[in-house]
Amino acid sequence: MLFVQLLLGGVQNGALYALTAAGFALIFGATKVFHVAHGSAFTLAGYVFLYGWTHNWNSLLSCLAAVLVAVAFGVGMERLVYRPIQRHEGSFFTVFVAAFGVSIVVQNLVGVFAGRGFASIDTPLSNASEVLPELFLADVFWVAILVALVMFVALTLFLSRTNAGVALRALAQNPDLLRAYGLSSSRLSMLAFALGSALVAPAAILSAMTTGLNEAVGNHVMLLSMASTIVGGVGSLRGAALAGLLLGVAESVVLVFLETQWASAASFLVLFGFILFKPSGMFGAAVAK
Amino acid sequence: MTQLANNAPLTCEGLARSFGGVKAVQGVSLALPAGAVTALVGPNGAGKTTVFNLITGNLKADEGTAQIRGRPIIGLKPWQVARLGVARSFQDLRLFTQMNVRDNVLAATERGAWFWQGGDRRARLAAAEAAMEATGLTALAEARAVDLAYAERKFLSMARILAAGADIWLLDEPASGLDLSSRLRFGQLLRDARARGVAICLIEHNLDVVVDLADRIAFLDRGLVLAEGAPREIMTDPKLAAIYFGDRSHEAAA
Amino acid sequence: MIAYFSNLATLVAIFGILAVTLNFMVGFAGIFSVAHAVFFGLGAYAGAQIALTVTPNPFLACAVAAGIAGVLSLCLALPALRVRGEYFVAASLGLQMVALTLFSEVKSLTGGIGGLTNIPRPQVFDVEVGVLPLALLALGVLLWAIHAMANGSFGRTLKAIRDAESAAEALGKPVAVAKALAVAFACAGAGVAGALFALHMSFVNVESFTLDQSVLVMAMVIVGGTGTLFGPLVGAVLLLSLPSALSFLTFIPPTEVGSVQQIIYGLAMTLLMVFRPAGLLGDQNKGKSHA
Amino acid sequence: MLEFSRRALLGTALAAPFARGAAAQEGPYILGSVFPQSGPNAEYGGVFTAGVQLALQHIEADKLLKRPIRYISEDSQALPQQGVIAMTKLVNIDKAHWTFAAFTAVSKAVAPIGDRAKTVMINGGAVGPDLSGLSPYFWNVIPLAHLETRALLPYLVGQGKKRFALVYVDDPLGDAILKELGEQLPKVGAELVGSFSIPRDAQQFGPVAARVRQVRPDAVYIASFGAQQSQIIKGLRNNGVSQQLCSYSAMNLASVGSLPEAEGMTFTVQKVDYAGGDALTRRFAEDFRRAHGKEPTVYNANYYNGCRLFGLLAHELEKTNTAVTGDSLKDTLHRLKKFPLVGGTGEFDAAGNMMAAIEVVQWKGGQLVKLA
Repeated sequence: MLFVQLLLGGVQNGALYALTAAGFALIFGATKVFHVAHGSAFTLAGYVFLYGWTHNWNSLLSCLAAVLVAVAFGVGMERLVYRPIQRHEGSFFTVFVAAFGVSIVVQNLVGVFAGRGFASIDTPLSNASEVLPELFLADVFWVAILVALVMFVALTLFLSRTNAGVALRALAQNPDLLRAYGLSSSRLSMLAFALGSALVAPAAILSAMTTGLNEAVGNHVMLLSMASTIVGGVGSLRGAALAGLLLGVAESVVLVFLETQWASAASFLVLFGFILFKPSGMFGAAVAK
Repeated sequence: MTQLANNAPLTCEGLARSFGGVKAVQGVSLALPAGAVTALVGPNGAGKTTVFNLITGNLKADEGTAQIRGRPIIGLKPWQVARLGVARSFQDLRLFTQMNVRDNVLAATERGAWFWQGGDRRARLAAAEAAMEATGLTALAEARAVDLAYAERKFLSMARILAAGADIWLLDEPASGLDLSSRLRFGQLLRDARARGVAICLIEHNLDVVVDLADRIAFLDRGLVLAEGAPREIMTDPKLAAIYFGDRSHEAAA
Repeated sequence: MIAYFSNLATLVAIFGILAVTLNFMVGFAGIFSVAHAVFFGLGAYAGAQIALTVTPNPFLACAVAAGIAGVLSLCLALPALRVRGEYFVAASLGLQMVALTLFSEVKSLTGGIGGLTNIPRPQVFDVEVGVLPLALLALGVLLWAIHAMANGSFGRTLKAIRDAESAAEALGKPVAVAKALAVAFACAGAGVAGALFALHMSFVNVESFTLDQSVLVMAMVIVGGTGTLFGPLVGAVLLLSLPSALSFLTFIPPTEVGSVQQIIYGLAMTLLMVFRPAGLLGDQNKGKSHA
Repeated sequence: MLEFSRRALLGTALAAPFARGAAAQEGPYILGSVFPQSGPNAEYGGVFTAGVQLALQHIEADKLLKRPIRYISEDSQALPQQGVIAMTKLVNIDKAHWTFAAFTAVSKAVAPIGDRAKTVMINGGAVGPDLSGLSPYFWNVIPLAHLETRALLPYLVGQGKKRFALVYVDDPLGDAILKELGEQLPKVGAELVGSFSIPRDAQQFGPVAARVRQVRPDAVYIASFGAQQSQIIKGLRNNGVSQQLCSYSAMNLASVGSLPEAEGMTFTVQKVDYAGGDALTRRFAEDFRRAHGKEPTVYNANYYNGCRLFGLLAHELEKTNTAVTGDSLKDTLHRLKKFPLVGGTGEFDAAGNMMAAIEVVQWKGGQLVKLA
């Protein structure tokens, strides 16, 4: 039963990781920007929702505000940081450092204005009850899975049925082709950032309800999204999402055998192994070299 | 073929390689005689560059053998093949873009990966200067590779090969896009090397250059050597010309 | 006051060693490691254990630290041989996280989060020596070695590999060996810095070897300018004196000092990258024409 | 007070190389603190600082000392390395007479620095048992964890709790508590049925909760501090751990008390009677309420005491015109042994630990309720 319990707990977290990882993968795939500040969008969305909740806003309004702030942050990063850098130099590492700087700033600003330390929302959703002997599940488990499924279906429909979605996928595969067809890659990358950042908001809101937030919560999110993107195979949204789910499950199930402090090392060992032995990831076609 | 092989530092037999079911090279045999220019000719996608990559170890051959002076080289790493006396150029040049011209050329004279390089440093410097002189780059020695003009980059690529001191050259479209005077200078480089006994293999699309420089031609199509011989014979074969210029009606008829 | 500045100078020298060795990897070999703090940590633990259990001789501590960090740098060299760019950054991040867990958990060697305390002051033949001259000496030697290599064949080989790996290999350069050596050299340097750090602080624990520390060192390199000899040193001076300078600002409430420091430091990283991406000492034209 | 002192610091820092000797004697006393002012444990920094500042105001108001006091706050982020840097600055540049430390890991890291410089260090927050006897200049004005568990365990066992599970943070404090429980539980007729270590930055406690449930404990002891405590409590409660929760004095944080999940959390604190106590204690509590609009916690009191102790010792030295140094302060401490402090008379043992009465309390509806 311990195994099943840990497995289900892992699925719940994994569903949220899958969302943030898909956002990261979407941005990286479409714009080739290694969006290290992705975790900051998560932090901001979570705290905005928290603000709304504690100020008795309508919960729908709080969710909307969280999504909007995440999107605004993503688009702002694209406009104000990534694009100016790419205009004069393409080095991915310059981008990496700049984004890391932003995530440090966000973390500390949140600390100054929202208060440092643990913050969470009290809802009966996160309260587990015994559904089977020894098996505790909270309603938020179903919510998380439902939300993740709905988001993925919506995303898939968007990417396959709308012009912008199809263009976005084309951008991921061949930017030159897109230019040849006269589509604006600049507007499309903004779209990628907006969508990718919006994907973190549900995960942030659910995290605020379950594990709680602190100003440094984004780091873990960013590292896991990045690891999932690579393990899943760069360019594959499906791969990133599945890898996010798997890493979430692995983090949890590994505790059957190990102490908690080894959990995060386990996911990074998986990452390290993939890079050494299968750098193209689970679904990636291109070799990284 | 056999008597050529005696004097050929590089030979290969039945080289084959496929990519996911597509046979890029299927059973290519070649011998590059010393002191001669062999041109690899064929339409796009014939497998010419793949043959180079199989010889230099950048790609692993599915089948076949290759030897340098009798020594088997299949399975060796590119740098090991290079150390047996093979120098190659790339279609996309692959210059050391952020380094200056002199360092580009000097790098070609050095083989070591250890913290320092043994051997005669002055001789290496002299070889680099000579290579720059021969390619007309002496005046640009301090310029960064990335800042060079198109023809200058092509010659820098040649200067690296000259400076490497190899006796087998594999050149991938070294003259494409060169103007007439540059092409003359390039021709002179090749003739000088041939006179020194270098075995040269050239991938070239410009048939004028091929006729002008090549001693022998190997015609490749779809990974197979269709014909091999003196330039005149090959160039006058109407079937080959048809293939080369993309007219496949002969095949359809056959 | 003098003690304060000598403390700051020692830290600058130690982080200067970290920055110039990382710059060697980044600027010459094109290996963007965000795991430099791992090797800093390996050296620190090795040096601390030597000083605690064998002898407080700093030269032995540094030598052992360099050896251990250099040999274990293979963990970094392996992915460097397999992948480049973002993938390698991710691999080094993974290495950083795994190593951090090991540092926390192998308590018999590292003391975990509690660290190793009461590390003796360095002594050479029973005479106590300061860490500052040792650190300056090590920094000087490393700068000289990097300068010599940058203008010699090894530096040329690395730069060639950085710019066009396959072309370098086609010229007979064993790329794997060269990269592994570059990584080993840089990590051994980080190991020396670690040993000196342990001796200077008399205390080491896992908090000094986190991802944040790796990023700090990386920021020093980038702020100063990659591929320049003294740029990383300038970066080290700037980023290390920033917190000290800020602590003299009187209008910041004491409870917010730490946050304000971090905000300025993060903001500086971002703004520099946006407006002066080649770093303070770097050639701003670099990379333009091939972008 | 604080702003003034920080501005003045710049002056001394620049003047220091030129004005040594006489000026150093005439100048203000320098008190410095190494508290977390940023990071996940910053809440403690604020609490500790408030205690020190109130004591400084009282010392000034009472004109207890002839020379003024300058207080310098340094940020440790609750991290040993930052602590060492901050302490080095306090000792070497500021020439602090008296310093405050907190957190087990930070205290252990900075102790050798203060020891070398013979500077007194006061701990009123960390409870790792090995903080006792760290240095002759390292004094604890807080009962260390072994004293707390020895008060808590018999009470809980008396309530019928026999099987204990421990969730502990993976640092010296956690290790110390693990050791302490392993030794103490059998002595009171209970057993430690499972121990689960967690990294300091862990946020997910669902899996830990599942494992805790599996060992079927009667009570779960949480050994952590700061933001993480609330997360552990919430994580355990939300994932089916309904058993009694217990801990040590670190739970005495407003953010924990206000957590609905913390209802019934039982732990130990020092006994301080703010209402019925002596005049000093009442004054402390009243002025604290006036300044901060809330009840003082034991941490406020501890650091108030730590700061007041300096006032008392220095006052003693000023009477005999003795220079205030680490050694003279230490000698005075050992000579007097007993001091009037908040919560009653504080008595110090030979190792520099203040003895204090301990009581068992519980969070109930956001209020601290005394149990024993």
